[in-house]
Amino acid sequence: GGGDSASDDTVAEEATEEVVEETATGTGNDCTAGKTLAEGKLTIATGNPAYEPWVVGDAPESKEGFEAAVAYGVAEEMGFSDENVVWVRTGFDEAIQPGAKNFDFNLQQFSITEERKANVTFSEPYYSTNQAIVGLADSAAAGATKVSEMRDLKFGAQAGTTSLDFITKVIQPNTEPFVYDDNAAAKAALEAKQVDAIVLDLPTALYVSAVEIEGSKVIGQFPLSDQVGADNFGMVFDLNNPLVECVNEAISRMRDLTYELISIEETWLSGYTGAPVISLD
Amino acid sequence: MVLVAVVLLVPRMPRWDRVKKSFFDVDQMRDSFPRLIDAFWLDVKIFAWTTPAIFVLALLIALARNSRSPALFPLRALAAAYTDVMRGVPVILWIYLVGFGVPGLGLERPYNSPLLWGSVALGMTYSGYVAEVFRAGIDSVHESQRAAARSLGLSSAQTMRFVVLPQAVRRVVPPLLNDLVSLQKDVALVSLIGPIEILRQAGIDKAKFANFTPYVVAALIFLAVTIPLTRLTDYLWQRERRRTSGTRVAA
Amino acid sequence: MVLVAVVLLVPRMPRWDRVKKSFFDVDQMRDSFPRLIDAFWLDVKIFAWTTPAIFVLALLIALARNSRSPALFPLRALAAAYTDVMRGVPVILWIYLVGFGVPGLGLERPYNSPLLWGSVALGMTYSGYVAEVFRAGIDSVHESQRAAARSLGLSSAQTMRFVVLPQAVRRVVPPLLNDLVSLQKDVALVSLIGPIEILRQAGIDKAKFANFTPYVVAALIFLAVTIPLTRLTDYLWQRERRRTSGTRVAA
Amino acid sequence: MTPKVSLRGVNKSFGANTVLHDLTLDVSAGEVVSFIGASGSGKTTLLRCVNLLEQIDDGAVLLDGDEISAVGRDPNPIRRRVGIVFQSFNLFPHMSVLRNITLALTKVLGLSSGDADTRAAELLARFGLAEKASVYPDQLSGGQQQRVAIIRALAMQPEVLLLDEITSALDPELVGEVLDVVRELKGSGITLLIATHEMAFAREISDRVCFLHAGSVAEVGAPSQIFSEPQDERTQQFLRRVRSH
Amino acid sequence: MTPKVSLRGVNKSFGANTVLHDLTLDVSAGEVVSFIGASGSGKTTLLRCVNLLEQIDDGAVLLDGDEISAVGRDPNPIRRRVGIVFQSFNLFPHMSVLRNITLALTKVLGLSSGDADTRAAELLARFGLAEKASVYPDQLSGGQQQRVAIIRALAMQPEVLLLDEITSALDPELVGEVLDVVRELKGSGITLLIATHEMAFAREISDRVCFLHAGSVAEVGAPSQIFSEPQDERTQQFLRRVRSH
Ligand SMILES: Nc1ncnc2c1ncn2[C@@H]1O[C@H](COP(=O)(O)OP(=O)(O)OP(=O)(O)O)[C@@H](O)[C@H]1O
Ligand SMILES: Nc1ncnc2c1ncn2[C@@H]1O[C@H](COP(=O)(O)OP(=O)(O)OP(=O)(O)O)[C@@H](O)[C@H]1O
Ligand SMILES: [Mg+2]
Ligand SMILES: [Mg+2]
Repeated sequence: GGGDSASDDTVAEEATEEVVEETATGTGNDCTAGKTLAEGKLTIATGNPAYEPWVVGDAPESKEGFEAAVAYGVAEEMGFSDENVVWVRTGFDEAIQPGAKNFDFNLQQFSITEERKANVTFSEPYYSTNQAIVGLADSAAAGATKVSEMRDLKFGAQAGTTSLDFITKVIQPNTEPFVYDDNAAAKAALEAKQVDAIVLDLPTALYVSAVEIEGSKVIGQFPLSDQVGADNFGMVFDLNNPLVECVNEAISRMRDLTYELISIEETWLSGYTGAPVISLD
Repeated sequence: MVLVAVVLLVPRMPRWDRVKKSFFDVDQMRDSFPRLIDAFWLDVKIFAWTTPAIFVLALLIALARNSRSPALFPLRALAAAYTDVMRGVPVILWIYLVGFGVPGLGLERPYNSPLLWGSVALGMTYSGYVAEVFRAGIDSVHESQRAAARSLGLSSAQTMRFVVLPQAVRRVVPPLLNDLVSLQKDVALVSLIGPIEILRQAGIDKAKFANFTPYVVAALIFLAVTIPLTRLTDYLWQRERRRTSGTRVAA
Repeated sequence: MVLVAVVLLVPRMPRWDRVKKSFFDVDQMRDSFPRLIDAFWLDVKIFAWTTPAIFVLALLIALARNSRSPALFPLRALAAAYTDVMRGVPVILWIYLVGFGVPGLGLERPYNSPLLWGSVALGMTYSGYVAEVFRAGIDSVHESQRAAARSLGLSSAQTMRFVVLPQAVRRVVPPLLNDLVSLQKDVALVSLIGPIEILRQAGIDKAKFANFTPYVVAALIFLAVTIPLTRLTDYLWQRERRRTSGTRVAA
Repeated sequence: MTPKVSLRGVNKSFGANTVLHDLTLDVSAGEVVSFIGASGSGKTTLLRCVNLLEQIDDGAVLLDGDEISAVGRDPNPIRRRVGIVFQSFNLFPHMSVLRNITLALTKVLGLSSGDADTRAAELLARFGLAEKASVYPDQLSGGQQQRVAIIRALAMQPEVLLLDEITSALDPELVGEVLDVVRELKGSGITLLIATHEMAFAREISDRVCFLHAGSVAEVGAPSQIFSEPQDERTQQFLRRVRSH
Repeated sequence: MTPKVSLRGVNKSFGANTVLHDLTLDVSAGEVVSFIGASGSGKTTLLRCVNLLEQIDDGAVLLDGDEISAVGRDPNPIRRRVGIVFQSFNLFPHMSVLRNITLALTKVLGLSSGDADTRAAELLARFGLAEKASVYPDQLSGGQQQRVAIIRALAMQPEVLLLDEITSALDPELVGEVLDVVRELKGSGITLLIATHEMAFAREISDRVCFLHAGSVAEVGAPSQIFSEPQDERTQQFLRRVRSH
């Protein structure tokens, strides 16, 4: 049903849109003119594969999934019609390499951090979340309610996420965490009992425990901490790509004016927010 | 015997079902196979065009390292430095450095193709490895063979070509096959910079289905290619050895 | 010359600044170095305990393949199958299969350690490669050497140990170094199943700073270890060759 | 008395090339038998068969009446009793001259390395190679290599010694030295089978001379008989041609 | 007339071991000179120096008055004119007998492969090896290998031919054949330098015999003079010991 509601929203918005632009052709607005990779097209990159709940069924063209919907929302704000949105797939490395990029922007849960800003340009955040831990229901991690009870656990995390930082800075376990390329490996490690728990952003954690890792559950989510702030996801641009301003404008409109971001979030992520909060003591 | 034990015992292990589902899921196999075969085609292509380049380059480097004129000392030192650096730096880094770095300098399409520069990176690294194999072969040919060839008036190039190299290559067929087999698999690293070949496709499927079966399928595809090839080479090699050699000491 | 051209021209390329910043950022280097050196220690440890095992296993396999008694045919076939499968299947898959699969069968900590099983996977694959190198060396020793040794009453094991192997190993030093150097780097693959070694640490830093410099630092650390080692081995090898050989044909 | 070495109807071919053809011969203990014959007549192959380095196709090789050529026999204890000096020397290139000689002394005979060194040093001195002990085979002259090969086999003090053209690289002076050694060995009861193309050497050293033709024994007898009044036509022809130059 | 080959105060040592010591000798075109002397006296080394396979430490080697031992001289055109048969044969094990012989014919002399095959076949037949043309060196007997080595060098028709113990593995019959060939070659004007330990062979074949002692020429003269009335004390001693056996 999610797909329908998304397209309904779009139709409704188009009808009430007052900002003047050349939506007639759907090839961008004044802001984007001359700034996109291919004139009149918006090339958006996502992961390969793209994971739920961010993109449903690894098919962003369907507009299903949180990031897919956000991408189309932004495209529309910038005056691109659906058929002028082109999807490409990249790994993390291609997103940050110094050469010419093959996308206008890239969204696959990139956390906005100061360190990265030296080499890529981020959009305004389109989503903020916090960390959560997933463990097997019968594991040593189950039932833990505060961080101090978790120091003896063996943790795992995905490489390239802020979760790893979170483990070392906030949880500070007694043994070094293990790191995996993706949740397939993390899952296998859980099953092999090589780790007791893995740390993920909350929506991913909820999805993974519900769908991907049999017998696992989200043991808890962490409150936003001072050491590691909320995980803010932003779109990645080639360094100093001027298009970022158009996207930022689109995002702020979606956030503050049309509240579309909230509605997209409710559609795709509402099922993925509830979990007990773990005390940081 | 060990094999039999493994085959019999493993399925009795308490969590064998889980492992089986993770690595040997038949439905998953059926599903992944066509995509993987498709992706494998790219491996074959990269392999096909890098291999000849690697062999030529490696041979040149081995010859340079084997040059004997005192005047050519810088050449020898350069060749040694080349192999050291090519082998010493992880392939991954060459792929990043050349595959992202060179196009990053501002080359336009199609000259910034990751396929092109990824292959160049592979060629650079592997020529270092293969050169060392050639060098070992060349050095293992007894000095008296060169003496005989040179005394007949063959130039040092002709001596190399007709007398030393044929004997050298015969001696290093197994390590050469080693390098070909690992090249075939390191082709996969080109996928780090974009192009989707079989291992990347397997990785994608693995991540998508949280199941390692696609890797197993990929491995089977690799095996289906390498085993017949190595068996054939080995057979030809042994036959050649038998044909030219004297009596083998049986026991 | 090519080198000089590269050194002079590359910095003039339009986007050199970007590439330089991405791969050769000095601050980034300084920042990553201590973490990488720390992580490198794990590589060293894995390397140190797998290498002896690999050599022993590889030697046994090479000897099995080289056995000559007709009765030992199954042994030869098994050894050939072992090398074929070990080499044919990508290392990554062995790491996943053994590193997750075996512990997944129901082993408890500490026997399910990914370090343990990752090392086992590396040992399995590399023993296949190294065995082939040994085999090439063994086969390249002239039959008359065996005949001489056996005729003196040395058993076939003694002949192998005192006469054939010493000559064989001398001949394959460069390909053996090849395999050691690539093992040193494939140790990094153990990180796929959890442990953080140098390349993984570089990957983490890369992701954190969106910058490839940590990889370059990792490569420099590798080079700092491999180059002195290869140079030393090479020097000893050449000296040994000179010491035992007759006149070399100069030109 | 059982012969020391006995060849019974031995056949050996390489592919289509029959090299030994129904060869039969008995050699008594302590006897010195020389094999002469054209190049390619099978002298080397014969010696290698006695040492079990070639597998025979048919027939039997006996040592002290024991069929050593039987399939599945462990050749090792036999080779300890039967030494060979190869026509092509086959020294171990990665070992010094001394080690070439002492290797089997220590590993097979179980001598202490001190005893082995002493034994080797004595023989090296006797053959004028004392100062080459630490040199490698590739750094020796042809004659020096041949002497090391002889010493290596002698040092093992085998019951039967097979010598394949052991004077080919030696100057006449050294040939004399080898003759002296062989005379001494004869006293010690060793059995010698010698392949040679030096008629004078064969004549001087042998109890019996055996003329091989196309892989079988054409004629065998005392040296005086073979060289002075050969019976077999092929022997006559061979010796005639040998002398005509 | 300038000598064909000329050695002027040649010195050569291996480490501390001086092998050629101030060696001086002239050989005229068409002459046959044999080198005799104890094993290790430097015969092989001398021949290898003429062929530039060893670098001399001091002195000069001249070919037709041209200093070929000068540093930096390209040895290739010289080696085309100077052939050598090695004491250890050094056949190419990966090539058939025929190809061993024709390789340099086609690659160096530029003969068509048909012409090369014909030339090789003639020589093979002459030395009784016609049916071994397609066999590999490891499958030959010692004497057969030596003959192939001789043929390989002869086929190149060099101006100067260096022969190192080329009869060591040959039976007397084949030695006769080699003698015949050498006699023929003499007619064709080739210059021969022969290292040998077979006195009879040296006596029969040579224009002059050169006795080497510890790397220098102790005495050189006509064979009749050297063997019948040697002047130098060391020659006398050597020949005495040679004859005493
Ligand atoms: N490459 C080498 N390195 C060290 N010493 C060598 C080398 N080649 C030869 N010699 C030494 O030089 C000396 C002369 O050797 P050469 O081969 O010239 O003797 P030769 O007169 O041919 O003896 P033979 O009659 O035994 O063949 C020998 O003592 C030998 O040990
Ligand atoms: N391994 C082999 N494969 C094929 N043919 C062989 C092999 N070994 C020997 N022969 C052939 O067997 C025949 C006899 O060889 P053998 O070495 O016994 O001769 P020989 O009497 O020792 O000769 P020589 O006096 O030349 O040493 C030769 O024609 C040779 O070509
Ligand atoms: Mg023989
Ligand atoms: Mg010599």
